[in-house]
Amino acid sequence: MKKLINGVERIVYEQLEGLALAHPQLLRVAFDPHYIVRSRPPAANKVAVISGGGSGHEPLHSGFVGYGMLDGACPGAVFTSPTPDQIVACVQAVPRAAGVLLIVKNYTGDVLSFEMAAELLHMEGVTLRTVVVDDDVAVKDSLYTAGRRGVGATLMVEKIAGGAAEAGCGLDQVAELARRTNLGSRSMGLALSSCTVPAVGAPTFALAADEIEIGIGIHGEPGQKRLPCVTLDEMTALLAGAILDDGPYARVEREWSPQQGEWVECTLVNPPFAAGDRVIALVNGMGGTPLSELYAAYRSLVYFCRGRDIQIVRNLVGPYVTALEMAGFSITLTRVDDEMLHFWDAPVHTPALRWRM
Amino acid sequence: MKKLINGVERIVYEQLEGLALAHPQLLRVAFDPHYIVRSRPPAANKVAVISGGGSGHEPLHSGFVGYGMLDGACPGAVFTSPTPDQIVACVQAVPRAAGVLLIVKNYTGDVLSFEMAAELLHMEGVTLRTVVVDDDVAVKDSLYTAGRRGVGATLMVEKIAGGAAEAGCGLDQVAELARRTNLGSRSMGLALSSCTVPAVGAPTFALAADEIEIGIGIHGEPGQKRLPCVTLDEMTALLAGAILDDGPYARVEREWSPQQGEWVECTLVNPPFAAGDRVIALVNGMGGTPLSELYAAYRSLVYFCRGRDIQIVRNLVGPYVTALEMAGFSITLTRVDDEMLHFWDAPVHTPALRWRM
Amino acid sequence: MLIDGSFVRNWLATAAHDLQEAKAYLTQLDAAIGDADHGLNIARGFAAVVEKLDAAGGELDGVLKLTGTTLMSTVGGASGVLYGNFFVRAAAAVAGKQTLDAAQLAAALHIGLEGIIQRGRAAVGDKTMVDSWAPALEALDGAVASGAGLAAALQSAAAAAEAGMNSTLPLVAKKGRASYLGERSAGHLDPGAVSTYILLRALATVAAQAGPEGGERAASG
Amino acid sequence: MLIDGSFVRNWLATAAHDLQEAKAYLTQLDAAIGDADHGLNIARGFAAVVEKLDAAGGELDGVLKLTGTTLMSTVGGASGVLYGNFFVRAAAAVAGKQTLDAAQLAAALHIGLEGIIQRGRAAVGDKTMVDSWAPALEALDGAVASGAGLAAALQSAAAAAEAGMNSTLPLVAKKGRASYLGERSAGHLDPGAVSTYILLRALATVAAQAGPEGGERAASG
Ligand SMILES: Nc1ncnc2c1ncn2[C@@H]1O[C@H](COP(=O)(O)OP(=O)(O)O)[C@@H](O)[C@H]1O
Ligand SMILES: Nc1ncnc2c1ncn2[C@@H]1O[C@H](COP(=O)(O)OP(=O)(O)O)[C@@H](O)[C@H]1O
Ligand SMILES: [Mg+2]
Ligand SMILES: [Mg+2]
Ligand SMILES: [Mg+2]
Ligand SMILES: [Mg+2]
Repeated sequence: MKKLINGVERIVYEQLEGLALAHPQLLRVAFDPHYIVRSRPPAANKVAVISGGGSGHEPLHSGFVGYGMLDGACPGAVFTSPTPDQIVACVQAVPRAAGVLLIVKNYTGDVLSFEMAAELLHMEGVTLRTVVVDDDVAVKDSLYTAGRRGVGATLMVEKIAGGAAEAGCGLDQVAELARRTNLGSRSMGLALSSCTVPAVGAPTFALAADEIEIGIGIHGEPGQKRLPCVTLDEMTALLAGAILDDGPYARVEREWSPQQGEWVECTLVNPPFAAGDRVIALVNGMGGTPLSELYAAYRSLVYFCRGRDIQIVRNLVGPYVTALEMAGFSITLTRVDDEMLHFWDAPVHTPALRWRM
Repeated sequence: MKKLINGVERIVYEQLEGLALAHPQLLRVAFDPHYIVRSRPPAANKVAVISGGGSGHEPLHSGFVGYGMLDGACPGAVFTSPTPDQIVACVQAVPRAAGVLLIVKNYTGDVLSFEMAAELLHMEGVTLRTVVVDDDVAVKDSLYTAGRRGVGATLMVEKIAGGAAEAGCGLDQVAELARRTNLGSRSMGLALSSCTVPAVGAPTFALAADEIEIGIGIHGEPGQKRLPCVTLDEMTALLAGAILDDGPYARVEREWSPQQGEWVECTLVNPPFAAGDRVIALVNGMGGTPLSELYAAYRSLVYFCRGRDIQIVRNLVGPYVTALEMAGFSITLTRVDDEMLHFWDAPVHTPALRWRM
Repeated sequence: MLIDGSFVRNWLATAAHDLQEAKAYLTQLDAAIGDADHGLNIARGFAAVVEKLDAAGGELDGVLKLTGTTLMSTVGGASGVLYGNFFVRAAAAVAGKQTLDAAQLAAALHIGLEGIIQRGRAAVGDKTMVDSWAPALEALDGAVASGAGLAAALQSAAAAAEAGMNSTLPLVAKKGRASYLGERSAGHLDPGAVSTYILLRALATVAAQAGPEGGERAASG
Repeated sequence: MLIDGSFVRNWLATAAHDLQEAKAYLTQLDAAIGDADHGLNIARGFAAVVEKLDAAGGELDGVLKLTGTTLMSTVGGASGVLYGNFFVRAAAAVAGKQTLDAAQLAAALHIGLEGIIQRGRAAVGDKTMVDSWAPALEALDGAVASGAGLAAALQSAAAAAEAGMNSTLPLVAKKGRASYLGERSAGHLDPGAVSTYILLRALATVAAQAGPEGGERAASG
């Protein structure tokens, strides 16, 4: 295994230290437990938006801490959910009088850790809400699985919720926008190569020289199926087709109710995409794929969406939600309305996303 | 070979089309000959800043077209210099009354093409200047070689010259700033893996599972030497050490003299770095290395520079000057003064670099 | 024989050692149907437990609670919260007690397992650690009821855990990361079921080493 | 035998064919000491030349000029400008002429080579295409001076180009991309020297096929 590392044990620590050294104006990093918060604390009456997850997906989440997006992020070990105490410490390090939104990617470990943390924070008098992101259509049902994974849509949820919080919206509105963004989003990805978890030292799965893996997650998990390598247009049709052809997706989600001080179950449904929908499109690199190829993928996606009368009103092309050095890409489409678009366009200044400031 | 492509012949075309589709507010692409220019033409009395080179280094140069940076870029075939007619057509597509600066990376093909284009443009009455970027300390002398290659410093030169041009500086001042930036810059890179030129279909060089290649260029050229894989801190010491320990570098450069209407030879010298220098640091990914590892490399660089009393006043961490999907990184340090820093900080809005707007 | 704080310390030290030894194996199992971190997570967490316990004093409930909170803050992933919960709940169940007999131990382990199920909402057959825990505690209950000594009772629990672990091989996962694979998850052991077996095997080993048994009735009758 | 526009067309078609055949080989040579594109560049450029010439009419100088500008705009890389320059200069040197004899051809090729040297500033021994061109034109001059027929003269030029090409094997490159390698460039043929040899070999082939020779003096004397 060749990587730019000093030793397997120090990886996350040193990467976080580098991030903090590179962006002192934006963020600071606390260690043991690890978390990242803005270096210029926002107004005391701003809703705090916090997320977190395993490391190895950078710039997600640490690269999205800053004005107009996250107030804090909790990085776990590589591909491993953060622990509840990290989340508690992170929330305690930001202004939280106006309430806290926890954005959780739907993985059992992440959900369990954030649920645990939410209960602990509630006991300490913190008003909070939770939103679970679950946009990966490669996972077909939620009755027989842990439910769809949270992947590319996490970026959209963090940006739109973060923009709303920065604009002074209250906790309920910020949470509602986050949920709406998730319910408007679907993603799917494929890999040309696996990735190597540093502590393991060997690729998680093996692909032949002419094979691609369809429906991968962001942890080197094997995907839905393996196919011989096809053209980019065919790859795009596979991914975007699965997204646009996906029927209504219903599942029961646990959300924290600050009123009741406990978990409530609610049935949430992603309506399918329909002709005429306006979307934000993310063509996301998995970490080892060069930008030039992602732009070619964006071209394919534009033609595909035109054929379905889906209108791409904003786009983002680059490696944003990655799986170490995996080669491949994913597509995320998020149906937007004017309000969501307004907060998407709102100024943002983080290490990885910056506009209008 | 697995890549996100539809066919070897269409690669550059489709990637450029994707770029244009993703950024219609920023740029437009012309084909046959291929070039990229801003979609909102700048003021007629602004100096035009034009660059170009082989494709496969994205976001360089196409991703730097936009406000505050390039007016136009000329992409060649993958790893192949653009042709003179492309450069001529690109310059003819931008306002050029205030003169044109051509920024040329020092490769024989690029230099020959830009020289040819400069002569043709001069015959058509265009006032122009040329600056050759040659910052790669892995190439030791210029007496016995084609001279140092242009690599990471190209970004700095394009940003600082572009900022100056946007601010209304005249051609001579813009050219002088570009030259000063180049003379303050040094770079060196290493690879963990080779890259695969699409039309070739196989990696350009082969590295064993525990080998790294030191002193690579950005075209999959073999480097200076091959070493067993070492720790990141040792890699950084190799690269940054070579940069900081490099003595004065003198060479004879041909620059176009608009006054004389011909080429003049001038001896240019990079003074060595010295304790107390203020620098912009670029930790650049070669295309296949994830961002998280680059931040760890930045951490190493910060400690190394502290030990040498070199003050990093600005930094950029990410894949900016790439070699397809090569894994590895390079370091560029650019000594800056207040004027250079002013134009570095100036607002920029391009696909790949954006700040303060 | 009664279980006290030092017995539990022995158990956890043995478990930490065995899990460290099984680290690569567990990670390899997790690579097949998960994300290749279970061995790393668990080994890291139990190593931290041993370190923390060495530094801290504490009786039975204190040891169990510190184990739970340490696992919760060092393992990460699904298994971290679940194992952490297990020990925190078990600690609460034995609060104030200095020692436990076999029946009391079984009761505490049941309360721990309830914590796992309440958080993770997995049932037997979902291809999770519950597939090792549930039959193991059932066997433990049976052995205790039939008057087996502690060592023998824990031996049958470990044997049942092993069988439960092996039962996950053909199953299609319905919980956790492995569930994403659908049918492709069949044919692999569940890594958490394996680590649970190792944990219970360590418990039986420590009991067997602890020497002269009380209640030989079942063995002799 | 005299050289006219259709002779040159034959030459370029043959060269395009041969370079297409050598594409992978040339690229492989360039991979060793350059950037793995020479075969692709040259094959692409000469294919474009053939296409352009097929579409356009034109006499000797027109054919050469169109060849030069087409190479310049389609090859890319160092060799594109250099080969392009070669043909543009040679075209200028024969402007207005309908045919060339061997001495006139040699003179035009010399002017082309001057274009290469003026732009690229390489000398013999720098491990570039000049190492094939220079001895080839020297041999051509010698053959013409000694009264050889066109085919024989071009045959000696091609042989000298081949020797020149082979002479690049041990050299350390001083120009172009290969120079970055320093000592490591030794032991490899220069790709541009090889493509120049192929170009000159095609010229000799076409002359040999063109049939009955004028000036057999050298051959018979
Ligand atoms: N809902 C659940 N209930 C019980 N056990 C679970 C559940 N989800 C996962 N597990 C267990 O956790 C194990 C995986 O742990 P680990 O690899 O450490 O976490 P992660 O899946 O987050 O990477 C699985 O093998 C399974 O036994
Ligand atoms: N300065 C020079 N003078 C003459 N020939 C040169 C010079 N530089 C390079 N060449 C020739 O060009 C060849 C490389 O061409 P090519 O691979 O197409 O371009 P690039 O090096 O730009 O990729 C070399 O093998 C060499 O023969
Ligand atoms: Mg995990
Ligand atoms: Mg080239
Ligand atoms: Mg796991
Ligand atoms: Mg080349």
